[in-house]
Amino acid sequence: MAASLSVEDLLDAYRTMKTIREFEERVHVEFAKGGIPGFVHLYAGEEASATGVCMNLTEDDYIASNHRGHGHCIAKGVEVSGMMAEIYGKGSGTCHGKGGSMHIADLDVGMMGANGIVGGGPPLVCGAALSAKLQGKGGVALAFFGDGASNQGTTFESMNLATVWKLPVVFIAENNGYAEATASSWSVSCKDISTRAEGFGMPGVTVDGHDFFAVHEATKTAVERARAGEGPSLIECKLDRFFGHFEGDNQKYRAPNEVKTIREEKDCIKRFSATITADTDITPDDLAVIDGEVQALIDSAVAKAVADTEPGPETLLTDVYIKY
Amino acid sequence: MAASLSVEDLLDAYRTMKTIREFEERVHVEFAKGGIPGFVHLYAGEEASATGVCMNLTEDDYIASNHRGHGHCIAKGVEVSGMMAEIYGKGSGTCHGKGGSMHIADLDVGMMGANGIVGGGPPLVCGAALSAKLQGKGGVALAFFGDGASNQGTTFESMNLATVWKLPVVFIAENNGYAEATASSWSVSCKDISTRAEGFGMPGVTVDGHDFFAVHEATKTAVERARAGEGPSLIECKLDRFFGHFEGDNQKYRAPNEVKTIREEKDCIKRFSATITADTDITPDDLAVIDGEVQALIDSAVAKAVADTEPGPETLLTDVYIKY
Amino acid sequence: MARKILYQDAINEALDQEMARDDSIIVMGEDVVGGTGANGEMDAWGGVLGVTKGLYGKYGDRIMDSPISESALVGAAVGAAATGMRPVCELMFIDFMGVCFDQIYNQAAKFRYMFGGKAKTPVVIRTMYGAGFRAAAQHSQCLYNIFTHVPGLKVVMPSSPYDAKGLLIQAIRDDDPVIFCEHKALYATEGDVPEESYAIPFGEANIVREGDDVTIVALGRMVRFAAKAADTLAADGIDCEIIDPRTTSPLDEDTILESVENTGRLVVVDEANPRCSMATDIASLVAQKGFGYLQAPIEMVTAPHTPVPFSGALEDLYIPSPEKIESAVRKTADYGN
Amino acid sequence: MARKILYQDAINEALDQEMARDDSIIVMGEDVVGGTGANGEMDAWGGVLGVTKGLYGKYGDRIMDSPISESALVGAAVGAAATGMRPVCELMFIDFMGVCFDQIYNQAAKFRYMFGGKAKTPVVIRTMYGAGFRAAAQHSQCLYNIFTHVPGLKVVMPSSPYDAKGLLIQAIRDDDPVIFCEHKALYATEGDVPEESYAIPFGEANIVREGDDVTIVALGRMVRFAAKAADTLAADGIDCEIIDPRTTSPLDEDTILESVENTGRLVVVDEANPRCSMATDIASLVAQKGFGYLQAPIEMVTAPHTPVPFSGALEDLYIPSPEKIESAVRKTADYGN
Ligand SMILES: Cc1ncc(C[n+]2csc(CCOP(=O)(O)OP(=O)(O)O)c2C)c(N)n1
Ligand SMILES: Cc1ncc(C[n+]2csc(CCOP(=O)(O)OP(=O)(O)O)c2C)c(N)n1
Ligand SMILES: [Mg+2]
Ligand SMILES: [Mg+2]
Repeated sequence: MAASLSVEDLLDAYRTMKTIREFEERVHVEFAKGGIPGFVHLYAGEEASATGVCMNLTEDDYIASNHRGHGHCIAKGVEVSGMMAEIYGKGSGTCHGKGGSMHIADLDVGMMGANGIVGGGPPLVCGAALSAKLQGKGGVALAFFGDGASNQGTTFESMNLATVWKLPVVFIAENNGYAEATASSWSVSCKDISTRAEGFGMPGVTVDGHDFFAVHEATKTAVERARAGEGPSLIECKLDRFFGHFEGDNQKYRAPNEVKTIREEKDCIKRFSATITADTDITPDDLAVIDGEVQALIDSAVAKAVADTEPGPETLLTDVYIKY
Repeated sequence: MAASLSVEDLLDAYRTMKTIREFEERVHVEFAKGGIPGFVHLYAGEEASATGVCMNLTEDDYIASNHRGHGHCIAKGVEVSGMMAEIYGKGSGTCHGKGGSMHIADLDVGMMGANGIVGGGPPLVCGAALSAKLQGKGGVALAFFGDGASNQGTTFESMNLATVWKLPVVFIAENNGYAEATASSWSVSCKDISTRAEGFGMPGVTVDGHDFFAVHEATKTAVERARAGEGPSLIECKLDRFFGHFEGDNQKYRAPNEVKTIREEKDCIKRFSATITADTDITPDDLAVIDGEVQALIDSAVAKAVADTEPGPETLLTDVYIKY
Repeated sequence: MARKILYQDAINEALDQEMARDDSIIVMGEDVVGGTGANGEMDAWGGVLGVTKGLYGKYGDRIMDSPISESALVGAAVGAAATGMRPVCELMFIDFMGVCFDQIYNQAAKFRYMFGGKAKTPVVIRTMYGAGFRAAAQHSQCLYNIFTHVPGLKVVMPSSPYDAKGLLIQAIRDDDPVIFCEHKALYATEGDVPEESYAIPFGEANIVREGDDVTIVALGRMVRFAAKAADTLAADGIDCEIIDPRTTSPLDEDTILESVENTGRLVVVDEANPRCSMATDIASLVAQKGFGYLQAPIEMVTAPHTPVPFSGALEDLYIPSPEKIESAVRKTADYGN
Repeated sequence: MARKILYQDAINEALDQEMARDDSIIVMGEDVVGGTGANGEMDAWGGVLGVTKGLYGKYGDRIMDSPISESALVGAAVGAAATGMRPVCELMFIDFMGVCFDQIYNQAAKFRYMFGGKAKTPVVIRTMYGAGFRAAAQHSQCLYNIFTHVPGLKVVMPSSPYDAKGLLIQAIRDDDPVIFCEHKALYATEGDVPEESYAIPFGEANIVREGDDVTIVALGRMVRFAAKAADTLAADGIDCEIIDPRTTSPLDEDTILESVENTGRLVVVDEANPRCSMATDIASLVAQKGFGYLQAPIEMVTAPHTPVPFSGALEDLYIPSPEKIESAVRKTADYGN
């Protein structure tokens, strides 16, 4: 598995996953201290998905994300200090403090936005894919959405439209077992979300979302298909979140030791580290170096975000329109 | 086939189909003369579907219909003169002239309304089915919708919800090959709409919608399943419409002889008549008697509708609220 | 009226008392129970902010979680209402109306009229609105003005725990579709609420404070802000009359007009965006039917014509404040003097 | 300006000229071509009322039919706009906004603000509105007031073929999301339209008729009705000034206020339902900023607070008529005399 990727790629993937993990663990701590406002949904535990998917993309490809967007942003190349400052609502944030955790976007790196509306993203990537198709440069567009969002009408419509218009789209259903406090085994009316692909005329596959390589491989196939003009695909990643739905969630809907077991047995980073240190020349020390760099990056991002000032009052009224 | 139904049932079915046909053919003529206002969508050609489905229902069961609703109304027992007067916008209409062709409803006979919004009905029948389930009397609720509506997000959501809540619903997709001027072979991203059932955890079947017996049989199975508390089903009826999308449609998107061939080769009433006169003691004369009665009924409905007056001006402001 | 409880508990109590009274009342929404199908506890959430907590234990299957499919959910509530039940459906945030609006304004609101008086659709849609939670542009909107625009809907905006209970009981008993708008920043506010059941009729404004100098019409959370402003102004000898319409549809026009007849001056406070809003609605009502009473321009205090910003500093500027209300009142009070 | 063409042909011409000019402009909607996948002709419809007819022949795959999936369709237009194209998306009837509103007000309208100025979303949503076709409650609504309420959207309402062409060209060139509202009862009206391309700036009202006695602000089809009323009134010596704002968002406040400064009397005519509407919006604007000019109560002529009835007799009563405008003008003109 690891063999199909270069050492450099593998270290990149490790760095990305680790950056997401540290980012989220740190936001969790800072939120508990009271420094971070608003609703925050953490992606920790799901890193293999964003990372395995986005490693198949270039800056010219687009993704649309959801409320649990930090991991997607980092994997797609959004700058980390800007993200942290945004989550703190500060002026140097990616969106100058006007968007916050649920609305981080950076179109310059192909990130069309986290989204506060469940199912908001799939229609948008159809548009990005249409642009790509008409511009003829082989670009693709991907939507990340949850098991909950897989029941939203907008998602179904987008799958149909993508096939009918033969768009270079990949639909990534991240099934982490819950939509808020509701189990996906109950709310999704079929066993695997990927079962739905057939009804929309596209290939569908379910992969273990804790397994970077499985995600990467499935996405590679789907992205190649899309770039070749053969239309959309659906990939379901089954995975788990380490934290609650949002910060502050009591998680009583989970079994008592559920999270503990997941952290111990299904940590995608542990698993990835074990594989690459076993199968390649990469050593634990190589990873420790990266760990240190990631730690420093996050420390500095938090320090900057905390020290930064809130956006100036004049910005309340700007950027509603380009011209009005 | 014919054997499983009594002669009385078969004659009833014939009368219903014939009533729908005559109703629609007559509305077509009267519309062309200029007597009928608004948008009118005719159901002629699809009679076996509404009839074969609704013969499995009682007055306590509900159906929701769509813009092409006359056939569903008649099959569910809405009174024909009232319907005709409604289409003319007259005071004695089913809805006192305030609804028109696209909004004929009669909750007393379980008809929840034609609907001007494509995909408007499926959510509503989930509600009617929920009422039935909670009231525990074995009632069921059915949604009729077209191939076009089968791509609407509301329809997909309803299929998921019906399974998740285990509701006594039957989804009837009437695939007449077109949504307006667009072919369903293009707009529906899978071969048969019934393919989609699996993704929503329910049985799905495609039947020849010109064949009353096939429709009746499939619905019987689905309704029994629903009444037994086993959840929803999806039935796709493949059929054809004799007229344009709405009255006034030039139908240039159809092949030159398409309608002619359909009328000659796929007329569900001709086919039904042939079967029952061959397989049972019913004679062409029996049917001719019914034909005469139907003709008289429609004549009188049109005469009454034409002679009736428009609703009084005071009704403009009534029935917005029960109390305001 | 000695007992004080929270706004959110008043809502819970209204649901509880009504469900106990009438079996046809059912409650449905996303995580209104919480935990369905999962390995932990049921009623784990009782709504995203805990408003429906405890009802599952009492009413079991009469309170139902839903997949994230608002069109089907709201449509099912509407369909159930049209066929004999009295559903109270939660649309978690009013901001999500965009994925299910059709079932509200084209279906529920129009059935009775389109069907010539033959339908009865007693559905209540409970929904959370308003800014102040640093929840950004898609979780902080007001949008009640959009529902108010739609004939066939009633729109209710309780500003206190007392009103929340009495208006929700009325909403549930009402035979027309009702949009029941709960301000998220009011959930934790406390007030006197009788234990027994009571219904507050729609279309009857509450005169929250009497005064002869300036009429303030304020909605929802803005009623409290107006009261703060009025306290400050009273110290300077400006007596405000504060009117809380309680329902925007129907609207108690008479109470507003009578007040302006007495004061001659009007300030309207609406947390929503300004265009085509309740601020303009009430201002225009008075400019048409109470023109002769007016001694000064009508002032409107609203959010600006912008989405809701995330940053706390900006959001605080966005929301109409007691200070802005105060200065609008001073402006109209000073006019002509 | 000798050439006369229909309102619907003016729209077609604007699309045609702009598509010829700029390859990034694409057109999408249900049956905007008509015939896709079928056995007969392509371009069989060119839109449900033929407005886009002929574009397919010229621009091929740059005009695309869509399945009936408005959320995906509109969302795709929004997404394409955010990634470099300039889509003109047809929402067949404005009444269908309820199945796709989220993509308009939570996505397109808010991107630029939420993203701190980083997005540009030049999408145009063309949509048909208005009563008069006996099309009943779900195919006859106005609803432009709802879009006007939303910050981040621009809302355009051409009342003549000339404006239809010039405003649509501006809408397409505009870098913000635009809701372009076409009145179905205006499609077959004729007027002078230059053949060359021209853009009418947003936020600049058109003074359709000058007069010193009463200001009438009218929107869309109501501009013609106001003109009829003004003709009748002129015979009785009442000179109306008719202002057509052309865009409700942005709104040209100055032109309205200047006119009322001169006339002292205002009638607002809005075909929509009355609550939280442009009628109330403009009335309140003047009650706030033009109070000193007013010599009479502001009159509003609107549809009643009811759905649109089917029957022709009722629908004719429903729609604001020239006669109702006339009597509102007389009422305000008589006030104080
Ligand atoms: C249209 C809409 N409905 C409901 C919500 C509230 N909400 C936010 S996240 C969420 C659960 C989403 O679950 P899923 O798609 O599985 O994503 P996850 O949180 O598990 O990553 C819900 C119901 C929303 N934001 N938008
Ligand atoms: C939400 C919505 N979108 C579009 C329309 C316009 N429209 C009315 S009927 C129709 C085609 C429906 O096709 P189908 O569901 O196949 O039904 P059929 O007319 O073939 O019976 C369309 C697009 C509508 N009424 N509602
Ligand atoms: Mg999930
Ligand atoms: Mg069809």
